[in-house]
Amino acid sequence: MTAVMEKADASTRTGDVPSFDVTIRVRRFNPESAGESGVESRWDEFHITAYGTDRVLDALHKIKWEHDGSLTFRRSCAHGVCGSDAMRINGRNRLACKTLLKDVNPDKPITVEPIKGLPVVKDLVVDMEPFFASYREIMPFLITNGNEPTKERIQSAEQRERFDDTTKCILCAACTSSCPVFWTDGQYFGPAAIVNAHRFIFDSRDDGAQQRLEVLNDKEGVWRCRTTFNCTEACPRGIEVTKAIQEVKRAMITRAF
Amino acid sequence: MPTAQGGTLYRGREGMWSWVAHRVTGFAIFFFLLVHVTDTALVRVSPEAYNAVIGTYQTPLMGLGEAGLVAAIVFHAFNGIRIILVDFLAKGPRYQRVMLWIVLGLFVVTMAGFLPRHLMNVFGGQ
Amino acid sequence: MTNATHGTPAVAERVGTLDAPRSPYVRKKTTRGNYELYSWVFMRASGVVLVVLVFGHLFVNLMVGDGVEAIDFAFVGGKWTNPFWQVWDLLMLWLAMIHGTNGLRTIINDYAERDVTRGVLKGLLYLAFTIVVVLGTLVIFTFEPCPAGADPELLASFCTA
Amino acid sequence: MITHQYDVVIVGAGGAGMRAALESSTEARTAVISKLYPTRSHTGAAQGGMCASLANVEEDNWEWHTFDTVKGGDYLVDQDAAEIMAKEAIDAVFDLERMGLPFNRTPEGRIDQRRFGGHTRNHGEAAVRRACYAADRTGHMILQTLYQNCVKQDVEFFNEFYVLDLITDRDLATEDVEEGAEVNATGVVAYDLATGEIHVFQAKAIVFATGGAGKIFKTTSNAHTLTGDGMALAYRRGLPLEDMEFFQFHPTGLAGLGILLSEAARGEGGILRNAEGERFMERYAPTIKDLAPRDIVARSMANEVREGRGAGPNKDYVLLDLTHLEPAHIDAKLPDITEFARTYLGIEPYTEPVPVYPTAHYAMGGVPTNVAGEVLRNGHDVVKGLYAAGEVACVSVHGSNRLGTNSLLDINVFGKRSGRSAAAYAKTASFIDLPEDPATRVEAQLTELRERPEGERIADIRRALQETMDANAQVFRTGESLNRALADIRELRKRYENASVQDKGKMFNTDLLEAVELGFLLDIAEVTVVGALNRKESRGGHYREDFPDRDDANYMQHTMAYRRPTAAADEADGHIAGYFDHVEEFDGYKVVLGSKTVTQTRYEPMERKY
Ligand SMILES: Cc1cc2nc3c(=O)[nH]c(=O)nc-3n(C[C@H](O)[C@H](O)[C@H](O)COP(=O)(O)OP(=O)(O)OC[C@H]3O[C@@H](n4cnc5c(N)ncnc54)[C@H](O)[C@@H]3O)c2cc1C
Ligand code: HEM
Ligand code: SF4
Ligand code: F3S
Ligand code: FES
Repeated sequence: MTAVMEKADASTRTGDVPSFDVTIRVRRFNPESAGESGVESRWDEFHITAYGTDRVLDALHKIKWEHDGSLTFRRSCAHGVCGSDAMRINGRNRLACKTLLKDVNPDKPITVEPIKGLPVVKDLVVDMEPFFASYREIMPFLITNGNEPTKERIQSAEQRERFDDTTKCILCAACTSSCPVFWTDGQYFGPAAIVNAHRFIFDSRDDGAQQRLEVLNDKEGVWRCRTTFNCTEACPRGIEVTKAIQEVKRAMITRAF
Repeated sequence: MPTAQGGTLYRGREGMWSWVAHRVTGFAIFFFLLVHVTDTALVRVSPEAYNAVIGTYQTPLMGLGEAGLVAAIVFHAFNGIRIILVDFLAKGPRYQRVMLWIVLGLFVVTMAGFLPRHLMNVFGGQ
Repeated sequence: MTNATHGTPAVAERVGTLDAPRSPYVRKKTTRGNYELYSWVFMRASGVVLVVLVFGHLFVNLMVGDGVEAIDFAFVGGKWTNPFWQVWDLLMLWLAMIHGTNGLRTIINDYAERDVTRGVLKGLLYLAFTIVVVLGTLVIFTFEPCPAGADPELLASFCTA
Repeated sequence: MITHQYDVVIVGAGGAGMRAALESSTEARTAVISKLYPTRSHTGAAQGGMCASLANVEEDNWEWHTFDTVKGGDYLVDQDAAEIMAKEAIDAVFDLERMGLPFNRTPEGRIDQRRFGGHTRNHGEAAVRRACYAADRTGHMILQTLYQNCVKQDVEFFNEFYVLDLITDRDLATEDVEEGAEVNATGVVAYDLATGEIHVFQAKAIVFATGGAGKIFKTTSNAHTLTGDGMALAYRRGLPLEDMEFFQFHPTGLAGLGILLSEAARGEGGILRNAEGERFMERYAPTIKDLAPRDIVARSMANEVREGRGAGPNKDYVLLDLTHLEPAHIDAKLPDITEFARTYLGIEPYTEPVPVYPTAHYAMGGVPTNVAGEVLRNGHDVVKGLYAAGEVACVSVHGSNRLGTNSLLDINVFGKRSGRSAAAYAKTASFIDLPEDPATRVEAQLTELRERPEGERIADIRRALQETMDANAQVFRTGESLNRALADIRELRKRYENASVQDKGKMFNTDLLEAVELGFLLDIAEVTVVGALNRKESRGGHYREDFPDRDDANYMQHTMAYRRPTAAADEADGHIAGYFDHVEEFDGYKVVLGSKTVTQTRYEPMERKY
C-alpha cells in the first residue's frame, strides 16, 4: 500500500505525496556518558525528509532507524491512545504520535525535549514513578458500600454523562508535567491525579467521594492549583482538566461549609 | 517559573502568562503596602515628617512608580475577579480566555481614565 | 522512504546537567485538614471586598480633587476624623495584609524547596506582617489630627477652630 | 542477575494479563511482568465493544452468540470453548461493570448494546444489538478499569521488564519428549529496561498474556510493541503454535496509516462505498451488507480496488461514509475515531467520506490452550504450570476469523479462567529447581547483539519483512506469493544474523530491544507463511486465490506448527500428532506441521453466507 493523502489542490492529485525537509532538535541525555562535570545533556540536530501525514513520532523513528539508533523515547500505539510519548515539542507538551509535523511549522527547527518536572532517565524518557504514585494515592477505583447487585448497577445516561470527560484520561502525564506548580517542588498531586479522582467522585455508583476529597484536601492537593490552564491546553484527549479541578474544589467547599 | 534547568521556556498560553502577571503584581503590591503603611505611620511622628515623605511621592519619578503601582493593582484586581469567576462559574474555565481579554480591556479603559489625570497632576502642576 | 542526509547529528551543543535519574519519590508528609481550603476561600472573599476598598481608596486619594498633589498631612487628617474612613482603612489594611501575606506564603511554598529556607522566609514574612499590621492599626486609632504645637499651616482646616 | 520467587508470574499486563492477575493475586503470591506500563497495553486501543447476550435492548441468548462465533470463524472454532465464552460473557460484562467500568447506558439505566459485524438474531436472521460499549473507547475503559482494580488489590507489577525466555524442566526444542510425559514450566527470564539488569523469576505457575503480533505486517492497527513475544518464546522452546496462518485484516483502517476505525462506525450506520459511490457490500453480502464479518468485508474492499473501483488518486482505497449520520450522534457514539480522521488525514467525517483500507489487525492463532487456559504441547498434553490467555493464546474460540467484540470478551473470560487455574495449581504444586544458569541463553543473545561491532540496521530488515508480508501474505494469497514471502523471510533471517545495534549502553537501551523483537517477528512471520502455504484452501481470514474454496475434507483441522532441529524433525515426522507436512530444512531446523481436531458439538459446518 502506498501512503495516501488526498488534498484538494491539483498538484498533489497525481498521487505523489509531497515531501519536505525538516530539522529536529532533540534534547539528549545519556546517563552513562559521565563527563568531568557529571552527566551532561545536550542538543542534537537532525535533518530528515518527511511527508504530509508524518507525525513527530515518525520523525523520531526516522532518526532512530536511519541516523542514530541510540535516540531513546517511549512509544507504543502510535495514534494517541496509550499515553507513552508525551514530550515537549516546540516548548509545549504534546503526544509525538498526535502532532503532525506540518502543524508545528516545519520551516523552522522543531525542538523536542522531555516533559518537565519528572527526573530524566535517558533522552526523552522520564521516570514515571512519581506520577503514578500520586495517581495511586487518590484511590482510583470504584468504592462501594452495601451488597453487590447480581447484574449491573443502574445508572442513568445523565449520571453517566456527568463524569464522561474525565474517563478519557490515558495517564500520559502531559498535564501534570505542564503545570508550573508541579515543576516547583514536585510535591503537588498534579492535575492527572485530580482528573482521575474526579472520574470517581462524580460517578453516581461510587461511595468513596469523601475519602478522596479528604486526600486531595492535602496541602499538596487541589488547593495548589493556580488555574494556569497549561494542563487543559496540554491534554491530548481534550479533557477540560482545569474544569474538573474546579469541580473537585467546589465539592470540597460544599462539604466543608 | 516557566524556565527549567537548561531546557527551553515552556510555551504556556494566556492562562499561564496571566498567572505569572498575577503573581508578580501581587508580590509587588505587597511590598509597596509594607512601605506605604510604614510611611503613613509617620503621621504619628509629626506632620512635617509625613509631608516630607509624602512629598517625594509627588516627584515625577515617584509619580511614574505610582502609575505602575496603580496599573499593578488594577490588573491584579480585575484578574482576581476573573480567577474567582473561573472558580465559581460552571462555564468559567471554558471562558477563561475570553475573560482575560475582557480583563485587559477593562484594564486599558481604567488606565486610560486614570493615567492622563494622574500624569497631569504629577507633571502638569507648577 | 526517506533520504538520510546525515549519519550523525549536525549540531551538538551542551546544556546544563540534570537531576539524578530515578530519584526516589516520597511525598514528604500528608497534611490534610481544611487549612488550605479556608485560605483559598479567604483569598477570594477578601479579593472581592478589596476591590471595593482599594478602588475606593485610590479613587478618593488620586482622582478626586487634585489627585496625588493634594495628599498631605491635612488630607489624611481630614479623612481619619471620619469614623467611616477609619473603618474603611482599617479593614483595607487588615484584609490586604492577610491576603498579601497569605499570597506570599504560597509563593514561598512554591519556590523555596528546602525546609530551612522556607522557615526563614516565612518567619520574616510573618514578622513583617505583624509589624505592619500593628503599626497601621495603632496609627489609625491613635491618630491625632491636630497635634499640639504643630505648625497650623500643615493641619487640617478644622484644627484652627 | 537477580532472582525472584513467586507462586504465579503473569507475563503481560494487557486485558488478559490483568484480568488473570485480579483472580490469582487474591489466592497466591503473584507478580505481573510487563514490557509496558500496564495502561499502555494495546487493549486500550480497542474501540467498538465487548459482546454478551445480555438482551438489554432486544431479545438475545448465548446460543445465538455461540452460533455466530462458530459461523464467523468458518467452523474452525472449537465449539465447546465458544459455548463457554458465550455463556460466561454475561458475567464477564457484569464483573467489569461492578468493578466500575462506565458503560454507555440505555434510557432505563442498564448497559446499552449496539450492533456489530457478524452478530445476529436467531442464527443469522438479522443483525442483533449485542456489543456492550463505552463510546468508542471500550478497550480503554476495560484496561483502565482492570488496572484500577489491580491498584485496589495491590497487585505487584514489574513494569518495563521484557520477558525474553521461558524455562521448562525438559527442553522440548531439542529433546524428543514422548507423549504423555510430564513437562513443567518453572520460570521466566526478564530484562529490566531501565537498568539493563537480568532478572530470573522462579514460579509455580506462569501465565502468558503478551498480546498479538501485528507488526509482522506494515499496515496494521497494532502497536509498535506488538511483536509476538509470547508466541515466539513458546515456539522457540519447542511448543507448537496453532492456526497461525489465520490473521485478521480489519476492513476499515485509515488508508495508508492502518489506524483503526472501529466496526462500530458501521454498527452505527456507516456505509462503505467505492469510487462510484456504490454501496458495494450489497453485492457481496446481501442480507447484512456492511455488517458482514471482517474477512468478507476486507476481501470485498480489496476486490473493489483490484477491479479498479477504488477511490483516490491511486484508486487504492474505498470510502467509509458517515455523512448521513447526525453530527451529534457521531459525537456521542464515535468521538475518538472521527477525531483520528481529522487529526491524521485532515478529513471532516461529518461532511466527507473517510478513506479506508484493510489493515492487519488480529492473530487468530497463537499458543494452543484448553478451556482452562493450560498450554498444550501437542494435540492433548499440557505443560504443567504454563497458561496462556488473550491474543497470544489460541483456545480456538475465533477459528479462522474472529468476530468483532469477541476478543475483549476472550481476554476477560479466558484471562479470568487462566488466572484461576494458575492460582489453584500454584496452591498444590511446589517450586521446581531452576537449572544452574537459567539466564545463559538470554545473556548470550543480548551480548551477541550488543557486541557485534557493525552490521546492517535492524530497522531496514524489519521494514523489508513488513513489506514482503504486506505484499505477499495479506488479504489475497497464492502459493507463489507465499513462497516468495518465505524466501524473503529466510533471506532476512540470514541478514538478521549480521545486524547490529548502535546503542551499546545498559540503561534504557530500546535499540537493543527492538533488535530482540525483530527476532520474534521473523519467527512469527515464518510460521504464519508456512501455515498459509500448507493450507491449500480458503477459509475465514485465510484466502488462497489458487484454492478459493473451503475444503473440509482435508483441512477441517487446526494447524499445529513446531520448530525442530532437522534431525529431530525427520524423526518426528512419523509421530507428530496429525502430521500434515513440513517445510524444507533451513539453517538446521525445520518447521513441522501437525494438526489437531476441531471440536464440534452442536453445529455442523455449513456454507457461510450472509
Ligand atoms: C485498534 C484495535 C481495536 C480493537 N477493537 C476491538 C474491539 O472493539 N472489540 C474487541 O473485542 N477486540 C478489539 N480488538 C482486539 C483486542 O483489543 C485485542 O486482541 C486484545 O486487547 C488483546 O489483549 P491482550 O491482553 O491479549 O494483549 P495486550 O493488551 O496487547 O497486552 C499485551 C501485554 O503484554 C506485554 N508484553 C508483551 N510482550 C512482552 C514481553 N516480552 N515481556 C513482558 N511483557 C510483554 C505488554 O506490555 C502488554 O502489557 C482491537 C484491537 C486493536 C488493535
Ligand atoms: C484589589 C483587589 C484584589 C483582588 C480581587 C485580589 C484577588 C486575588 C486572588 C483571587 C488571588 C488568588 C489567586 C490564586 O489563587 O491563583 C490573589 C492572590 C494574591 N494576591 Fe490578591 N487580590 C487583590 C488585592 C491584593 C493586594 C492589595 C495584594 C497585596 C498586598 C495582593 C497580593 C496577592 C498575592 C501576593 C497573591 C498570591 C499570588 C499567587 O499565589 O500567585 N492582592 N489575589
Ligand atoms: S488528563 Fe489528559 S494530559 Fe493528563 S494524563 Fe490524562 S490524558 Fe494525559
Ligand atoms: S496546569 Fe496546574 S495550576 Fe492548575 S490549572 Fe492546571 S493544575
Ligand atoms: S504512542 Fe501511544 S499515545 Fe503516542
